[in-house]
Amino acid sequence: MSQDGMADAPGLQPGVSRRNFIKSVIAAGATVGASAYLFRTTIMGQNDSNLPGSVERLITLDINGQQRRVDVLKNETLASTLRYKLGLTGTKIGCDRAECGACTVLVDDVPHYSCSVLTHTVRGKKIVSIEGLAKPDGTLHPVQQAVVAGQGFQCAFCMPGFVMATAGFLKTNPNPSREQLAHGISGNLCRCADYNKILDCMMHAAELSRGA
Amino acid sequence: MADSKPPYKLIGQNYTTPDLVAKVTGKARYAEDFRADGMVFVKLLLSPRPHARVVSVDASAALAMPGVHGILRASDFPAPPPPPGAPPRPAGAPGAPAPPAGAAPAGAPPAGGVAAPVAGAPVAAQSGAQRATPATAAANTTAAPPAGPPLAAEIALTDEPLYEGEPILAVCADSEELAADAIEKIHIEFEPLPFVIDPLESLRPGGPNGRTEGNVFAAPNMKTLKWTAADMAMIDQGKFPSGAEAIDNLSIGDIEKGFKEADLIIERDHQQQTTPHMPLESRTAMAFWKNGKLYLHGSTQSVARTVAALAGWVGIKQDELVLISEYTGGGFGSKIPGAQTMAIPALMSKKLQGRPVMMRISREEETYIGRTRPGYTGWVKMGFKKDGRVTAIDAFLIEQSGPYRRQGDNATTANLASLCYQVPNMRFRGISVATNTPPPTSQRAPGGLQAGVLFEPMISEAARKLGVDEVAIRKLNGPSGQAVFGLLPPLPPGAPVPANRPRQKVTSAFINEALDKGAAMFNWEERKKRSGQRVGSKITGVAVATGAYTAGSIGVDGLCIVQPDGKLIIHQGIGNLGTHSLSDTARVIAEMVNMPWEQCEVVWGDTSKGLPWSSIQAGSQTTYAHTRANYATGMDLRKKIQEIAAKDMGGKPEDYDMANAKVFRKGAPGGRSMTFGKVAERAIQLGGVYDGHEVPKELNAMTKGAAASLVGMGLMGVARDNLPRDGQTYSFLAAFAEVEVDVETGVYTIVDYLGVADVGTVMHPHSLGGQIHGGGIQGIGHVRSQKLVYDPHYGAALAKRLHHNKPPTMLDIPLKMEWAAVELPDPSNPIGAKGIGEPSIGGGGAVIMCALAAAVGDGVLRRTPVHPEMIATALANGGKPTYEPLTSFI
Amino acid sequence: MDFLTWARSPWGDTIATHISWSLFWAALVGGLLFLLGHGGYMLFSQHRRRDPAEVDRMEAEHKGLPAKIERHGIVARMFHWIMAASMLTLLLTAFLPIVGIQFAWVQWHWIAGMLLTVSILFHIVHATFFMDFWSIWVGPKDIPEMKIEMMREMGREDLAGPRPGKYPLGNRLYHLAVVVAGLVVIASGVLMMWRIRNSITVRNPYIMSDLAWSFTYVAHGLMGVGFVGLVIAHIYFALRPEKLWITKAMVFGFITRREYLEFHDPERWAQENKPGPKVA
Amino acid sequence: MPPIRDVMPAFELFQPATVADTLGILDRHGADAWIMAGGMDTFDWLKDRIARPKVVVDLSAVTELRGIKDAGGGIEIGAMTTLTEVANNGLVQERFPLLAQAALLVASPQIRNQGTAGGNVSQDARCWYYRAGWPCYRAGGNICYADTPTSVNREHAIFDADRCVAVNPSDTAPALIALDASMVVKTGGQDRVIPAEEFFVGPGVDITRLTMLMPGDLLTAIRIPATWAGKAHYFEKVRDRQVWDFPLVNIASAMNVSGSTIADSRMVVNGVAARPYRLTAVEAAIKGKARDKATADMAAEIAVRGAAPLRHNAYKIPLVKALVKRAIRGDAEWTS
Repeated sequence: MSQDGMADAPGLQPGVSRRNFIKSVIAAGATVGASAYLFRTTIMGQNDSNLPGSVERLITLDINGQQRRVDVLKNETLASTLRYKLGLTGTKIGCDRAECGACTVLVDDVPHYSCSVLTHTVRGKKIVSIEGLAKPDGTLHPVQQAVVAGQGFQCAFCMPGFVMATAGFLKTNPNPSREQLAHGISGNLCRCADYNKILDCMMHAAELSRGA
Repeated sequence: MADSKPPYKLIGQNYTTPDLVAKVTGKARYAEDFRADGMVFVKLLLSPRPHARVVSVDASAALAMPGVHGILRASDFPAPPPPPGAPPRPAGAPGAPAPPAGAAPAGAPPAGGVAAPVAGAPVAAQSGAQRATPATAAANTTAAPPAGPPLAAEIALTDEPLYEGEPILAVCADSEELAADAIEKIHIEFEPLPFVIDPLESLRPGGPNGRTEGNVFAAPNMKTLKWTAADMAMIDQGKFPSGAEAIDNLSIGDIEKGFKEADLIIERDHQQQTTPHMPLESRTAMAFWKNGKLYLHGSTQSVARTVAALAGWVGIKQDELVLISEYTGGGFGSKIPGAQTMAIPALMSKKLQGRPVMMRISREEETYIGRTRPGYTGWVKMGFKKDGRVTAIDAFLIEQSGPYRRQGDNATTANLASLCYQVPNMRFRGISVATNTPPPTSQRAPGGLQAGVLFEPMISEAARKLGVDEVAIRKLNGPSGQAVFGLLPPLPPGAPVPANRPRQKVTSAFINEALDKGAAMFNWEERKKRSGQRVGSKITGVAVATGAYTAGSIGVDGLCIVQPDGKLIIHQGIGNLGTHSLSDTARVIAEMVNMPWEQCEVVWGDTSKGLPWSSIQAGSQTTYAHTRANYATGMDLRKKIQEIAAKDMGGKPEDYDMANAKVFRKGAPGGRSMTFGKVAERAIQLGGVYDGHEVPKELNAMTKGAAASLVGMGLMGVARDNLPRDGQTYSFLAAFAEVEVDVETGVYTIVDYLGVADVGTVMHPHSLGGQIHGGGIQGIGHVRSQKLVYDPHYGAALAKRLHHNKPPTMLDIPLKMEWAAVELPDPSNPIGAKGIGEPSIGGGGAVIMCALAAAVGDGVLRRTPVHPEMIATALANGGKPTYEPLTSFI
Repeated sequence: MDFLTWARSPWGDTIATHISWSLFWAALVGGLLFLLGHGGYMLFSQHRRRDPAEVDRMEAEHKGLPAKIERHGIVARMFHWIMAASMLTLLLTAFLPIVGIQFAWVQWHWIAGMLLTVSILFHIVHATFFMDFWSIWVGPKDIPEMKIEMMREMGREDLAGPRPGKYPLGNRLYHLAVVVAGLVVIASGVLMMWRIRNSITVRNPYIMSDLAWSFTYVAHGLMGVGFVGLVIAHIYFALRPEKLWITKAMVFGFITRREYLEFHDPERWAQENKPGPKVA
Repeated sequence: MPPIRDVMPAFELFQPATVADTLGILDRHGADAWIMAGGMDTFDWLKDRIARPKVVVDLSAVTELRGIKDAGGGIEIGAMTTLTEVANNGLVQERFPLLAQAALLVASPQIRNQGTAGGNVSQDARCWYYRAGWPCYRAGGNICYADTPTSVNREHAIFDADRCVAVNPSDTAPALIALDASMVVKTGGQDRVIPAEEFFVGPGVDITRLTMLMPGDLLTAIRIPATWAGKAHYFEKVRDRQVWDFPLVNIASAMNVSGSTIADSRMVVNGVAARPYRLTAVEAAIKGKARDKATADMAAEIAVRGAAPLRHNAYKIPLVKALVKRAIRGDAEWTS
């Protein structure tokens, strides 16, 4: 990943042609006047940290209980940060379009598609990925235990997402019916279609969670 | 060979597969999870046109960007491999003897839906045309004489894109962002060429041809076939012209006689959609070169059987390749020997002096290049006696064959009908039309899923019309024992008709037992009474259906080592695509030497670790093939342990038994014994056959190489599957389902599903259940929602997103599904096991079609996917189908 | 600044979709500037007219002239006003949404366009067969007149030379511009009927290639914007005091004998000794 | 320019903490600014590289835009309130169950955990030609690729199409119109409260947007009056998959039933036109009528007057009819 895709071309980002750039400047000049035009040139650069809402690239993230300092691009998704900046490749990217659920992680205990979360929006929030589910001593989380016990999943590319979605759902409903659980984790696709066994495992996981 | 239920310790038990904890903790590394220092990225430039010639490429602006390292084009690939059609066909052609040892181990089963990579023809290996169905082979031998040069094989990049989204070039840069920006700076000029989306448009007089060489695949390449104006007039009225000209012709018996004997004839036009394989992990690959060797992290179904294909695509020798693929995120036929696109990072890395190159394939790219199951447009006529016996089938199936090769699913579909209904008189006619849509390849039960969806509703309809029970009619027609099946090519004109033209037979068929067991479990007699009953706005439909598919090949190798530390290391060339056959079949060796599973390790997924020659992980072959190979290997290991024990402790080898990693005199486990660790040490001292210095000549070269790399590590068990087999191995599934159809909206719910499998001995119940249900749900997905859609004017894909091509979700299937197995061993397998991956899918798709028909009426639903509006509008319209009956890709 | 808006066709080709709407502003501003410029010039420049004495003399000469001379027959006037109404509707429906007044304009636009098309077709037939077809056209023979008119505009009222026939040169040049723009705009507009749903065509945007459509839309846009200028100029001149007699003629159909003599060359538009009003 | 997707172009990011700061940023950047609420629509535009905003204004830190509060028997929903919160909120469930249900049927759990009330009503059309980045009317071009003799337009409009045949895909939008909600829109220092029905615009009026929101506008809240609280509510969504699918057609209806008579009603279907399609003729026709099968049958016929189906979507006509009947029927026994 380029660390400096933005810094290379302030204002003239890759893909923004010079023609369009000039056009936009003219349009801006025409609509908001010269002072705004001058203002604009500064905010399109990097030198804008004093404006309200502006974003620093170097941020600290709370991931799996650790504080991790990361240089994050403005357009970087949480899945990218986890996988490519922090080496947490357990989080899978199946579609990158918030459709398959393979990238599901917990943000403040709530399941999110990390492919469709800007990393900058989770500053100060507690992120848990599949790597952070087991206890430090290696004891598996009840959901993981249930998967192992029931030999859940086949190719397992969807598994980390399913496990995180279940872990998140069980926090809101620790004693679900099979139907409630199915609805709760329905935002994850399994192309091997091992849904029935996954549900068996996750019902068992609910039991284990309650027992634990 | 095997008794009805031998007392196995491991086989048939649930256990935790050795990869599971890594998967559930996120430690399992798939191709995209690898990173290397200095790694750069490629992005693909995809064709915006469905068919065109690249006239010029101006990449100067892109290449001038700092951080852009280069581009790769079709011309950078090694010389085109041998054309498809040329290489020898493996086993299964009518009358062909068993394949010669060592040549091309029966990789492709007769009606099997899989490519069989054959050394020497690596690229063609992925080709569906390679699939040697008897029908394919036969049809090709009788088609028009060769005309024109052979068709160029598909390679990963092209200068004549044949479908929208086909990769034209790859750009390598420091980051994907940069590569993407660079691609936008490339200027390409195209010369547009005619294209075909709907096959029928191509058969229209004056209609377009999908390729410059023709519009239909006819061995050995292509020809142009146009139907008559009268045929097209029928199509314009929504009726399939069943008398039109075909390319492929196969038959058995006399269909005219068969229809004359029939008391009931049912005739149906039919449309099935093309669907993408869509594994959740795309065909991402990462490559680098070190010390003259290519290291490739890829996503492949098979490992051992990917090496030759990949080496061929890259243009290197097999021993110059290290393939690492320990985890594969699904394939369903689309990654049998990996994917051709894996060569892109490999060749790009070579250009960059070995620098690691990562090629991530996006979901959209996967939708384009990730392969498809071909849809059909067709027509079927079936004749039945009063008692339900099928007297004749006449089927005409046009296959949406994509641009590169004859896929041949349609012939497999016909072949399976001849097996499942034991039809005395049958004719199949087919055309594989070149369409400028993503290329098909085998998709889980290629032709098998389509067969169930096509024929089974007609069987149910006949049962209803004849007043015969739907289970009974299937038992009446179904195969049993070593049932004979298969269609034959027409004889040359004037040739004498031989008395007994050879057909095929199965090694076992227990579908009737599966139907009985299922009927009892499902409470069929009671539940079928509910079928067709309406409560409120909902009608219930209850149905049964059967499915069948190939379930095993023969002739592969096994390899294992007992180490001095007492561990049994089982080497598997099998890919880990999630079916668990990787470890399920490894357990056979442990079972043979009575070794606790905890003391066994499985080595897989990295060709530098010494992997034996294996079957492809496709065609539901692996379980059957590798229980046999590992049985042979386990017997070899057992024999060697006994021999060493006899050498050290006296007596004859056969006096020795073994348990808990010890060998001892039979009946005296508490007496004098040797630990396996000790046996391993002795093996190393003894050398020769014991530690791998000498291995059987009949082994595949890959196994020999693996053995050589492991020489002296311990006691080696190694063997080739030379066990006999009489017939082809098929597994069967009886599926039962109940649906609830809301007649006002057409929305339907699948309330219940039961799959009962004839898969011989159960190896691993958890896994078997997963396969029965997983296949069933994929069949359900085919029937209820999955599709690919193209804009006919631009030939461009529309259904590019998952919410467009609609794989089933957790809420589109029954909340709780059931399964069972008849557990009658296959007599041709020493363990009695057969495959299950593919037999499970056809029944699943078929039973939903049958249940919907039971609810809403016969003949209403003649195309898939069955969207709610098809039901609602047909019902509102007095049961008449109102959709476009013959249009593809909508 | 781009004069056209560009897009990438489904096949990745660069195609033009419209003219840039900035051209509309340019036409509007240009039209208004011309108006200001011309108005200012007219304020400060000498009005060139025939000397009233000369007109008196001519009136005396041409005794045979009726008091009212028909300039535009009823049919021609109807055509003109229908065309004017449809043109104004077309311009308003086309450009009001661009200036930010949003409403469902398409139906009004195409109906007005169809009305315009029909009226123009009628006008072509009518002018060809029932009117003095060539009286409105401009040709090489008008060059002397043009020269002299220019000179007169510069204040050289003293110069002799041809006077206009029925239609003053400016009028005729304007007509020529309208003919070109009008034909292009209706031809492209009629094609565009296949791009929308209406009760006349069956929608099929694929009757032409993407590229051909590019030209069609650009041409329609350019001519449409051109009409903004043309219409501004037209209305302006129609309302100018020294031209009001023409405007009145377009309303009432006739001019007075004096106006006839004052503004025309009786040689080029003979009205004397005619049996009653000419068929318009 | 060759197509390339799934790599987001770079942009400047702002994460204001207050509405005032947000409006300042929007004012400063005008049409260059792209507002991101939950991002569930935004990411597609960015990842497809079709939208290339210079500035993305992420609202996730604007806490004042979150939450549901009582407002005199009605409620006010902050625009950044997630759909999960809307679906699970006690007040919503008690007073406006049809909205809770509509929110619950949106896409998937994770989408509802992140997607917002404001975003769901402001999302763009999902026409697959438009979303492919083709230069159609809605994209500022001059063609509708979805309405040609060969287009595949099963999911497109049957009502009020004007050149463009895309539909509004929202589930909550019809529910809000049925509940007579209004939208609070801020621009600069100015506040506007717009009836939900007027918030949405058709292609005739503005073919490039589905709502009246213009650059600089910020939807801050949705207000639902007490009028329809506790009345007879009905919501149903017909879709291909039971998760992550847009409606083929959905219906939202609120009826004030006294005895067996329909005193008053509001009924809206979506997925049939570019704006949620309010069935005002049906509302008028059933007013004062008995809530019975005859009324339902009559209403169904009235509902589809003026429908103009395309090649592949004629089924939406009987589907709208069926849903109108079901909305009137509610939980009653009789079937059509």
